[in-house]
Amino acid sequence: MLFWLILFLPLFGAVLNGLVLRRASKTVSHVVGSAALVGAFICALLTYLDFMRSGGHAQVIPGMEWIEAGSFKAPFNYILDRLSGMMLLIITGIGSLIHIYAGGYMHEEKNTYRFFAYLNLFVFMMLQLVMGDNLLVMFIGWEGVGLCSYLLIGYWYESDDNAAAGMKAFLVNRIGDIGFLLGIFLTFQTFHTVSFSQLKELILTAGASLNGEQIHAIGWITLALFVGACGKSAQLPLYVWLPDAMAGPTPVSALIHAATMVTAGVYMMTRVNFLFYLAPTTQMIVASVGAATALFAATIALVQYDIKKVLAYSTVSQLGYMVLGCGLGAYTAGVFHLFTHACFKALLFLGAGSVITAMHHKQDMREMGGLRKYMPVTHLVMLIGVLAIIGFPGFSGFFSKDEILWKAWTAGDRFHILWGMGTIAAVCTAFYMVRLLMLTFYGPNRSDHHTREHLHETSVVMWGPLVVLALLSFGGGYLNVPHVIPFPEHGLFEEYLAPVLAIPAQAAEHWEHLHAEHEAGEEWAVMAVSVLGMLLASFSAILLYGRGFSPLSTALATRFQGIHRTLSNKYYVDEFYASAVVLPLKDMSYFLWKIVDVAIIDGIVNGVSQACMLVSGLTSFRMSGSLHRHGMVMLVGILCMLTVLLF
Amino acid sequence: MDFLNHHVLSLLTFVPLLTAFAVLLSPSLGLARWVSMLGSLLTFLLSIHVWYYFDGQTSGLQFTEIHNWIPTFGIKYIMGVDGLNLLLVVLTAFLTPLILLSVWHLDGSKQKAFLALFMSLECGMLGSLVAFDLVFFYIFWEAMLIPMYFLIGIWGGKNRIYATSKFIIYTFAGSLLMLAAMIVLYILHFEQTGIYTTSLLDLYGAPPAYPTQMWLFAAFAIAFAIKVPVFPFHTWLPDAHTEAPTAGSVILAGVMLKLGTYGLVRFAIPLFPEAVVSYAPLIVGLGVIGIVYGALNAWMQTDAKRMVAYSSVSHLGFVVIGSFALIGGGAALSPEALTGAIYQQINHGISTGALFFLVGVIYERRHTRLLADFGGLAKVMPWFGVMLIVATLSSVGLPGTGGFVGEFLILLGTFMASPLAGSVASLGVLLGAIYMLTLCRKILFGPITHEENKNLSDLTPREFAYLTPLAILAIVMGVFPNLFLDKIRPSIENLANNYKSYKIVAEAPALNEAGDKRAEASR
Amino acid sequence: MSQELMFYATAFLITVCSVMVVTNRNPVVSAIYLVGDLFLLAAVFASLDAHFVAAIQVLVYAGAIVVLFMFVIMLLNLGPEGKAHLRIPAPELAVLVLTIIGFTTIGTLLLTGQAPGVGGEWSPEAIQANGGNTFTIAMVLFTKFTWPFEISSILILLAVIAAIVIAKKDKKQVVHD
Amino acid sequence: MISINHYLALATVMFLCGTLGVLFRRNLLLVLMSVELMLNAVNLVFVAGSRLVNNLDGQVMVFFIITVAACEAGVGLAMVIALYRRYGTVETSFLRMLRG
Repeated sequence: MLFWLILFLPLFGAVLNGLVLRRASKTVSHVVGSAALVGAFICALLTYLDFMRSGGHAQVIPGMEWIEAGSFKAPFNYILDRLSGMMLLIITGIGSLIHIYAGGYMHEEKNTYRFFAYLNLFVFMMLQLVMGDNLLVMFIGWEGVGLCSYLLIGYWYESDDNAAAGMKAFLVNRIGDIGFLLGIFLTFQTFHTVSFSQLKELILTAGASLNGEQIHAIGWITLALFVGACGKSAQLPLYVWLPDAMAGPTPVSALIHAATMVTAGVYMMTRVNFLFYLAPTTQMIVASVGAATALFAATIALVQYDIKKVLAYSTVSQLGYMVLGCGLGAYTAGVFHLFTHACFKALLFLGAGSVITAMHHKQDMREMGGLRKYMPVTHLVMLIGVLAIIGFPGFSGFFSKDEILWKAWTAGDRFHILWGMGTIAAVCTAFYMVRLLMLTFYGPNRSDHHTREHLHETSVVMWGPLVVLALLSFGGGYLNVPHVIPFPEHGLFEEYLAPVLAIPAQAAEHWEHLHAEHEAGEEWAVMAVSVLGMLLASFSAILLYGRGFSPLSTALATRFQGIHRTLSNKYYVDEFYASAVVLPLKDMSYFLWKIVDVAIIDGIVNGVSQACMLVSGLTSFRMSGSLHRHGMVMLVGILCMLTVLLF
Repeated sequence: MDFLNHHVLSLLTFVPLLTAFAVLLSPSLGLARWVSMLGSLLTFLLSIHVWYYFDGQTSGLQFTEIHNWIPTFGIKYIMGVDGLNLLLVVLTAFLTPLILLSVWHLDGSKQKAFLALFMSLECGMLGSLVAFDLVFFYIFWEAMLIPMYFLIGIWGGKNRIYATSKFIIYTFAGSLLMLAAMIVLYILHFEQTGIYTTSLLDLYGAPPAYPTQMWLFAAFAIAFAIKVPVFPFHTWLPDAHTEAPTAGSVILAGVMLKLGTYGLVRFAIPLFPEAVVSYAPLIVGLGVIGIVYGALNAWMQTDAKRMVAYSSVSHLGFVVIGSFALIGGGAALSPEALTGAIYQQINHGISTGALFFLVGVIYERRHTRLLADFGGLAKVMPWFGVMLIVATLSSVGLPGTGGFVGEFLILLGTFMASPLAGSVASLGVLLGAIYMLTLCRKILFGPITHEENKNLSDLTPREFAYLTPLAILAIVMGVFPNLFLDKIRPSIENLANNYKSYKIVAEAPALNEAGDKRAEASR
Repeated sequence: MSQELMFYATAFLITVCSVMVVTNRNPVVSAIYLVGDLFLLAAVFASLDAHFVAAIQVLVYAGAIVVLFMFVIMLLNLGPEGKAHLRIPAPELAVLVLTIIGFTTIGTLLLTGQAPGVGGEWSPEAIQANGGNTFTIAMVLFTKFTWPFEISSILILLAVIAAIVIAKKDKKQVVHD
Repeated sequence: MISINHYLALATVMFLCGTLGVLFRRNLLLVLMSVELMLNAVNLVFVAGSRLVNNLDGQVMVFFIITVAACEAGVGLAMVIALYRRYGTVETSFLRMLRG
């Protein structure tokens, strides 16, 4: 019962807000929206505790029948296991905080029923995604969150740019969705089921008897699913929608484009980890894409000025880490980073949102600076967030990110390059995050007079949730402390997630290194490299931006103008896509329409009719329209027929 | 009650025709409106009756009526419903009252004729759906064209004569091919068995010899392909849709196009099963091309109605490939794809019908359909925005709407039949989103650039009344597909698995048996 | 013998009248020849023992229809046509010749062919015994042909209405040339 | 007894006259009269046939034909009047709506 409440409270909130309370005041929509989420969180918490108390064994909660055709069956079944239970808490928990915060953020809007309706709907869809026991229910959520993302990015639809950004997000996601769909088809074709629990059982019990064809199919399935993950989790080459998605209100960026939706790809890969384990080639691709994304996005973030854009690229980069973790087979590390990232990135986005509110919706960091004085609480929590994301020892990011890097290091010699990319990305992360912190909160204030007058700390509705998130960002890391570090409990999270992960027997050999013993010194050394790099990058950022834009920073920008311009323009990827994909497609469509359709096909159709007209014109040139003539012709015809009949 | 069960299909078919006469005889337009509305509601109730008492456990033909019509030639009056046409019958009867509601406010000197033509059109469509005799079917099939010809030709846009002539001549050309094939089939069947018959019940399961089958199938397939329309026979559709009045577009997209796909499933496949195996790659290929081609064309359109029209080409491509997904080396049709194809027909009727209604709503307010003349309507017409978004989402096949269930099953089945076709067809999912979201964005979002758009009024209660059922149904069909699939499953499986030796048993009207079964089940 | 003589004379007159109907310049004269034609035909009918038909031939055709023609001719004040009324262009002449040849052939064939005679139930004697031609026709008409008879009455009604509607002066109509 | 062939030949002649009248006369009234001639030729065949086979159906048919002829004459003449009003003439050469 409680479980159904978790699912349907947000939906109920969405319907209430979206269809019934359209004339209600902002406060009402805020309260309804948040209450639905808080209620869902409480239910989720109770369900979760109950679940853990009973041993934390995966259970399938059967629901209504959904699609049944031929031999295909996809009921609304839900799965409650350690992975989805954790996601349940993250989504409803962080979701509640963000809902509460959003009331403050959106208070200048005329009405917000639409906003909260979409947000609640999003949570509902996200829950479908994580709770679904089969690929199809997951796909409802998968596309459903895409829809909500589309609606929320385009929330301020009066601006054409926002509408365009929403559309871009939806369409790029759809490219990934095609991959997901093909994955479903292949799965069904190979295994005649799309249910996770059945698949897992099938692979693990009858696993040894998998024939070559099936293994081959699994390779394609995982690849197709990974394409889906690339779309949703903003990996190369489909990441382009995420930076544009920042057009939406900031709480949306925090909830959807940082904490929950974008991690769906990682979640999905973890959910079917038993398949991925069987496809080492796919895993290799996944890891490479992840590492490349992490580095690629991190370099772009180095030179952005829009505070949200920095965070957006940072999100892409961090997602790259998670994907890298999955690709290495270290799903625990990936999911753990998902968890810590959800906390600190939500925190950073919400903090940025507070800054943006205080700055009257200006997002350019060149106009900020010195906000520490005006917004002490925000500054403090942002500081915690930054320390967490750059992996400062003791903060959550440190534990989760270093775990992934360590796994990359130990995965074998071939993977050292991935480790290198990850480490460089970590250095970049440290640089741009500290740069963001410096430009926003330190140095002189560069805003205009009018804005400065109104700078103030935000209301408790807004900073309250920030404090909670800050605590999580700091403490979350201690759930999974590496063994080398002296701490009372080690690897709690790894233990927690172990039942979810399952390496099929055939692939066990290939993944032996995951559990191999290593010398403590080696781990310390790897850790030291990243920490040193991080510290170095942080100091240089402080040096360059600690007092506003130092002359050195401008000089560097001019000295390396080429690189700087390429980075500011995001490697011209958008331009490349526009000219290499969108324009040719448009031209081709135009060609298809004007030439193929109108000129050729329709030309033939009309040509046939014109040919008929021509022939009839030729034969009817004597047709004066005179009744006599017609009658005579008829008569001659009758005579002819009579002649034939009579003789 | 007994009478009703024995004659419900005849009633269903001819009540609209009687209504048409009653409309013509009504002294005033006001009365004519009510008469037509009552007539269409009665038809709808009858269709619900059929729906309710339809036994979803059997693949047989139900509510069958068989009478000798022209015994000399073996032509019979046979009507019946099974899983393949049940949903379409209900859809037709469902859409008609909504359409009547949408033209409620129109009053021209010829409005009465409009209503009468519309009701006779409904008769033609229902008749061709339930007819189970070639000649009987053919009569309805052609009769249906006549009202449509006038609906477009009299109440259409400024290029209406061209459009309506193109529509009727094109369709007619195809139909003549079919007629010729029917006669050949009739004679061949006589030569084979010594019986003159045009009844499908007899013709099923006794296909003509192989080389002839190819020709006959081609003739039937072209006739239906023109109606669907399958690429490259589609060019009449954008013209007809653009010029037709809103009501005409809705019924054209909602039901008439489906008669083409229905015809393929009902006639072409089971009558000429061996030809199906040879032609399936070609037809699936054309379907896939149609999906991509229609979508890309739709993307380029500047006229909202034309865009929706091209989208129909794309969407019906799905239905076509779903109907011809052969699995097991041609041993059977994929039941998943076939289910999807049947389901997608209904869903397309709902979503595209709603889209045409919505375009009609703004056309009435602004007298333009060019996308460039709109923008930012979400602000002034929020409810219109909601409806448009729902229709769009259903059209692009977002999970949770009916479009997804249909498209997914079709793609799944097609993929299993031919991974290449399935993969390329999946592109339609993306391309569909491209043009539909472009449509949404250009109409709803962005700044309001035209002064006239600032004072547009939102949906009136009447407009709500005909849009809401469609919106709700679009979602219900996505969330509770079993509500519909449960009824049609046996018929589809029968055709899918036995299409090579298809037989359908005519069952007596079985209110009592069905009622008994229901009672037993509840016990 | 006298019967045959009668027939040939009547046939000759009918032919002459028919030709005159078609070729005469003046519609009034044509109409009069038509009346003659109809009367002569009535005589032929009578000679074939079809007394009832002969009677209505005179009554309806000669009495009503031709009078109607006359009315219209008077109403429209139609005079004789010009000399050109029978000028026939070359291609039409070909059709004319072809038609005449065709019909002559058919007529000749009919004269020489052998039509089978069948004994039906209503020989002249049987009719006589039944109460005469008119009575017997009435009997057949109101039993076997009741429905067509009723429908023909509707047809007449419709024709009357149609004639009135069509011939009614339309105020809005403009005269075109 | 005169053989049926003679009646048929006579009917053919009448029919020929009627046909030629319909085809070659330009006066609409004459065309209508010629049609009457053709109908009468057919009547003759019916009556002769009826006598030949001793069946009254042929005569009944003539009765119907006369009925229809009356209707046709009525409507046709009405149309002649309407046309005369519209075009001021009853010449058929003016009526060329069937132009291809």
